[in-house]
Amino acid sequence: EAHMTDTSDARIALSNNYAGNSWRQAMLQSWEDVTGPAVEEGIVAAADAYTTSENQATEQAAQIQNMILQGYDAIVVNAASPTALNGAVKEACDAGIVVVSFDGIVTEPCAWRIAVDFHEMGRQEVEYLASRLPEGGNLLEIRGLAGVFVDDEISAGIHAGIEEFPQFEIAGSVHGDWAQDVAQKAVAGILPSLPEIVGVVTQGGDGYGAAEAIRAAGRDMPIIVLGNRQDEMLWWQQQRDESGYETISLSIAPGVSTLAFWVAQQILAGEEVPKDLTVPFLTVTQDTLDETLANTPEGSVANVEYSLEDAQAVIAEAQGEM
Amino acid sequence: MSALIARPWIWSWLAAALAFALTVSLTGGRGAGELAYAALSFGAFAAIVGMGQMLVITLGPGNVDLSIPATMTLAGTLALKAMGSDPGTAAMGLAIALAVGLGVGLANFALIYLLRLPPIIATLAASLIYQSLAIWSNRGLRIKPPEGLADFSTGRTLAVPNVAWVGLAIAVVVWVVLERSTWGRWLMATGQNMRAARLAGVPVQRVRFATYLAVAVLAGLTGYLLASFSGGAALNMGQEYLLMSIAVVVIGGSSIAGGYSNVPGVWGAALFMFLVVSMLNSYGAPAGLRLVLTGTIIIGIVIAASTRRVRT
Amino acid sequence: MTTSAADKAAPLVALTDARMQFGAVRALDGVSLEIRAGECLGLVGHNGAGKSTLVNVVNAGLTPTGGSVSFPASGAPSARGAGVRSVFQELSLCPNLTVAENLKIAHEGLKGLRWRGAARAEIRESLDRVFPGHGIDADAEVDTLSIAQRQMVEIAIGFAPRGQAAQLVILDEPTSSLDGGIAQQLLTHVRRFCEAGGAVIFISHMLGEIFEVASRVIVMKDGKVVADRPAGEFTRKGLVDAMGHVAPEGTGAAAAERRIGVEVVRTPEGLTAREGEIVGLSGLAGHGQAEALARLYLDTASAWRRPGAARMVFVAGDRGRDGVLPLWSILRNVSVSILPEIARRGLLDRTREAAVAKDWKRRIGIRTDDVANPILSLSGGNQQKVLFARALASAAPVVVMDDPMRGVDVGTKQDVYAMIRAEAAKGRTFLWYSTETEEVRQCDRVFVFRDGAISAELTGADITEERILEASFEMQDAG
Amino acid sequence: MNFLARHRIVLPIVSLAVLLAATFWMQPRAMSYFGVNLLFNLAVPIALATIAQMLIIMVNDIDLSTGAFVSLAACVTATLLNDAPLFGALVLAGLVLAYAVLGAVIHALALPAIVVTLGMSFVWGGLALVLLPSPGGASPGWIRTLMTVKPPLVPMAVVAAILIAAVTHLLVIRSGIGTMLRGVGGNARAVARSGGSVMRLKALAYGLAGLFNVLAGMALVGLTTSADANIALRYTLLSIAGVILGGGEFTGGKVSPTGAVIGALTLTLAASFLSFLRLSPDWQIGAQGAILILVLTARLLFTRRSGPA
Ligand SMILES: Nc1ncnc2c1ncn2[C@@H]1O[C@H](COP(=O)(O)OP(=O)(O)OP(=O)(O)O)[C@@H](O)[C@H]1O
Ligand SMILES: Nc1ncnc2c1ncn2[C@@H]1O[C@H](COP(=O)(O)OP(=O)(O)OP(=O)(O)O)[C@@H](O)[C@H]1O
Ligand SMILES: [Mg+2]
Ligand SMILES: [Mg+2]
Repeated sequence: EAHMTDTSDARIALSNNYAGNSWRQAMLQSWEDVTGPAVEEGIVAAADAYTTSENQATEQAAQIQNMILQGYDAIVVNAASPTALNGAVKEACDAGIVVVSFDGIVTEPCAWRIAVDFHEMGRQEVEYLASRLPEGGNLLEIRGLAGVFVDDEISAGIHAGIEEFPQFEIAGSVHGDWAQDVAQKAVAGILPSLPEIVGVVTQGGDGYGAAEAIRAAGRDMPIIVLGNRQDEMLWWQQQRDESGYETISLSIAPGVSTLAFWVAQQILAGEEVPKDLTVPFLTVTQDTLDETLANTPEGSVANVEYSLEDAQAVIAEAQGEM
Repeated sequence: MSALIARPWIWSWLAAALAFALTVSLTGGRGAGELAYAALSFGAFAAIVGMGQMLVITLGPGNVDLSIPATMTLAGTLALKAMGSDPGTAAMGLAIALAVGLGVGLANFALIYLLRLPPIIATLAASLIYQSLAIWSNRGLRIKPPEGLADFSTGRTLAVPNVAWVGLAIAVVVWVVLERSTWGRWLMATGQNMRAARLAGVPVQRVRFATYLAVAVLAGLTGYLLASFSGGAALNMGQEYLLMSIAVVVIGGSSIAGGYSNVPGVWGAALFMFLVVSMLNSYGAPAGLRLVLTGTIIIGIVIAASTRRVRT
Repeated sequence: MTTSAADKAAPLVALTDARMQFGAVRALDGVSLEIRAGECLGLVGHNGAGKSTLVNVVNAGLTPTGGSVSFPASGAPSARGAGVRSVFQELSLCPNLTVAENLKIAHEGLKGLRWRGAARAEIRESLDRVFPGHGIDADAEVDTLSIAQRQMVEIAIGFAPRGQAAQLVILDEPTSSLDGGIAQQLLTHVRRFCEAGGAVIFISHMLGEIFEVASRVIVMKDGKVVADRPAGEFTRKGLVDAMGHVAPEGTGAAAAERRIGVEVVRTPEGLTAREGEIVGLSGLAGHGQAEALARLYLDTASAWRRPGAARMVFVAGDRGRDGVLPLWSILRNVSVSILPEIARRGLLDRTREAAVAKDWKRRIGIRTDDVANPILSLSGGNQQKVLFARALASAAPVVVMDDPMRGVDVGTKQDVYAMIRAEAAKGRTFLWYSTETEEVRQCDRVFVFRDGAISAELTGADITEERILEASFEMQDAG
Repeated sequence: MNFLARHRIVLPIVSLAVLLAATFWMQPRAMSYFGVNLLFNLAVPIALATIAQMLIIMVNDIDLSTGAFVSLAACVTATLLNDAPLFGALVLAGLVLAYAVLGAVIHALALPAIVVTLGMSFVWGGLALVLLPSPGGASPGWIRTLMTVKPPLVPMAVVAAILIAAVTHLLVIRSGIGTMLRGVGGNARAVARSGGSVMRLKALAYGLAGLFNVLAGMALVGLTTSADANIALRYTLLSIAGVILGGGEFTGGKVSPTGAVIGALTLTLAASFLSFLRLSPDWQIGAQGAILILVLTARLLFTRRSGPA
């Protein structure tokens, strides 16, 4: 590693557009847990997190422009929009700043992207249901926030899954805005007009709300694909213990922010990093439920934090593919 | 009948009934009970915060509370954190939620009265601080409500959801206060012309103070109930009640210019706001179309209600 | 109708059998009327007689429900085209604009880049002509002006050329907020204007003014014209009789002997009042009388404390700004100050409330068929009576009145004077700001204000127009 | 009348200057052509939207659909205007017209503007979603060029702000028609009585507001290079806050275009100032509220002392 540049003077900023749910809080927590020691050990000089007050691309663009002025060497960004920050990101690149986007990635070519295959995530939900319910049936789809990239991607994946497994049909679709109470309300509203539902495909953060609504309506509990929230998994565990309920839970781990941190550090250190990296999403199965639940703080989200070595492994793998 | 049509609140109820009928007709009548039950449950939350917002809007132009969502979140978060799912702590949680409401109301009014900030800006700015407080206090962790409380908030009595009973009781109280009490008259007088009201002997600042306290306490209560109802507080749980609380007031037929409010209309509008989304979801309308139709229907109701009022 | 041989020219405005119906109320009940160049028509009648409605029908603010309005002299289809101008009973200026900008609102012809200068010059000239020495800045925003100054601006805009000289100017109670001197300037101007061939409709409850300017007088009663004769043929008494004032019941035996008790009011500026006393505040308009009263009232009645039994009540003169609660019925407007008194444990006794309102409707003669009607359906003077009723209905020992007789008709005024005397005899104290000498004469003691301070205190026989004027102007003489 | 009451614009200017000085002190790098542009370029669309809001507040109404409408305008700009300029321009013109019609309808039927615009915010938002279900589109080249142009000496953001303030000042304060419009806010009845058509004036005010909102959407796309249906939702509250910060009042037609532009700049700068403070993430959101309160308090303390005459 002789060619590596010293990054102990480098300052890295996290640009975050939203802090209003448990996933984002876990993400910020992971960032603090991982970057704190890194700064103490002198690996980097600073790793500051910034959150905008409203979940809006324009505000985040301004935030990134401020980071340029503050003279950060790298900006790690979870973007409100894949395209609307491109102007600001380009300005950062032009100022010689390394920009690494993750989770909510940006399309500006000068930035790095740590992407989750949301499309595949949606498809796998249907695939799992097909394995459980070969004869198929009616599904209820709970979408996220309309007009947001991730919502569109997962939904597209789910619909691709339905094409692959035509025994399923989407009987109803509601927007739950990735919030339990909104999802609960939307599901409660559409349920009365729906035929029997065998499965619920979700985007994470809304499974528990769906379960509550279905329970309140006195219907049989379908297979609800969950999204790694602790309360969902706890509910799953209880259901399993009571009636042998089986399902699957998948979502992106909030700790991916720490991966992005290390990637940014590696780029600053002079490592050749491909522009596109992929992280797997985190899947919890019947077998891993108890273990995952035990490791997840009450009210939080199942998480994985990345170390420098993990990051190097991810980079190496991507380099291999080049 | 014509006297009934002249009442501005009738339109929100008619619209709600129509949305209900259209949804149920999709399944040939099956699920009507379920839908009504759901509408009452979810309508209750909108109705309770809506009634608070109505009181504030009645205070006259420029009066509105934009901190309702943040207050709900803060009250829900702190109450559930304090209860920590322990049985027998429901009353303490309620007390905490109400205390949060009181504190928020005090703070809001202090900004409005002492610093002379326009309420719209004062409550908006303060709500950001409340949100920070909620984040800081438990970082958005979802803690389950105690079992008894969860059962109460999701349960029913005489086939009507318990939260709807709470909402109805509050509606009755608010109606009596507005229509039959000195305090209600004072509120409406203040809303029409604060200066004239003051000169007529109305203690206008006391009225304004009490109103801003009332809206915050109702928001706190709603936060507590909603968090218990949906299995825990979330940082974004109040978000949709910002526009919702204003929408139910104006669809319900209260005068947005102040001085005239309408309690039954708030409930009608709360039911309508739930049912219209359910209806459009049931018909499979995509998000864009759903929004366009919701907006069009809202404007339609307002036009219907106001042209009738002009004619009579 | 009354076409004397002198009227050769075609009338500027001709009303034939004009009718205006508001629900059950016939505000105009078949009015026919012509007015010619050079005439100054005095229009009188009790509150709610239909005077303002007549004005609004002439200037097309209201479309009559029957009959017609035409402008034969000019042949124009509309009042605007015929050069008809109106100065309304309620102020109609935009308070956020400057004086000159308000002229622009009324004068479409002001266009181009230099309109501002032209507007300034035109309004200045008009103000100078009507109110010499007015001291109003054409660039002042209207809401920084006193109510009298606003009224002056509005009148000046009415007489301004605005591209086409005014033919007929309708003045609806123009002097109600002006003090004597300024009102005199207006009367002088009106006479000059008519001599120069203009026409004026002059509405006032001040009969003296009517006799001073009018060449012809029309008396209205309940929507009808009951008399229409040259001014010279009327005597003051004849005019009052023609208006046919019916005294409300139960105010006759008011001339009781009064006893003045202990001092109950004392303010930092030296204003004092004793129990059972009627204290007047006088002087030129806008010299701090209204402010002194407002301060006194606002300091006594807290915006925070629950008023158990109010110590003081306020009768507003500027109805729109300080008095009327516009969304409410007459009933609720009357009862708003006595709510704590008619409530039990915070809940209102609505039977009692209705009884109080009905009683006061009768006692003060509010012209309406039902106290549940909206307050805005009342004529200006009747709205003012509601404000009186609001104050007198309460048991407060001190009544503060800020020029409360604006727009109240002659007959009612006499009744209210009697009522005030009767209440004072029961031990109530009145503080009464007025711009009318006649009203000031009703007082036991008068404080004359000048530049925000008391310049004289007059009692009994000293309360005369001369003494008041003397005290009002001392400063100017010295300076 | 004292100085501050007469010159309401002084306080907004002073608060902006103080905030700017503090920002430069914290972050000297910002004190450059490049820095000032970065600080203020995103304020340009906000300033345009604030002017639009001010035009509505000027006629005693309030517009709760600003954010949704600017988002829609941005979506149209990034899609239709980019792909088929003529058609796109027609659609944008149609949106302006729709605003004018809205103003006329609100007046003719005596509807509360706050409700109608609340309803319209759903409609605009829905249309934006139909147009762009997922973020995307691209800025027409000329808009991008315009928004990133580098004039000599003074950065684009400052030039644009001065231009917007100057044009709207002439339009609203100096011109005859602007006076009529403010008159509608001050006393619509007086305007109607002197023969003005309040309906036409309201339609004009709304139409102009629509125009400025469309300009805001276009400017925004020029800066961000693409659009989404939620891109400008926060503009509703920002624009209201901007008008008030700039010395405008909710009723009575008392507004100041220069103040509104300064208000928009102040709000943008306040957020940057907080970034530079590097607060703990928990408190970053709350601090934005605190600074809003602070800036307004300064203003109101002064006006209170000077008070109305
Ligand atoms: N001089 C006045 N004349 C008439 N009305 C007034 C006057 N001053 C205030 N008011 C009206 O009464 C309302 C309340 O006035 P008040 O002075 O009690 O308010 P405040 O100053 O906030 O109260 P406090 O005296 O407790 O500080 C004002 O908002 C205004 O509409
Ligand atoms: N908009 C309205 N709706 C209902 N009734 C009205 C309306 N305007 C006027 N009236 C009624 O018409 C009648 C005449 O009113 P008008 O204002 O013409 O009286 P006025 O002679 O000007 O009285 P004042 O001397 O008090 O100003 C009154 O009985 C009044 O109550
Ligand atoms: Mg009149
Ligand atoms: Mg007078």
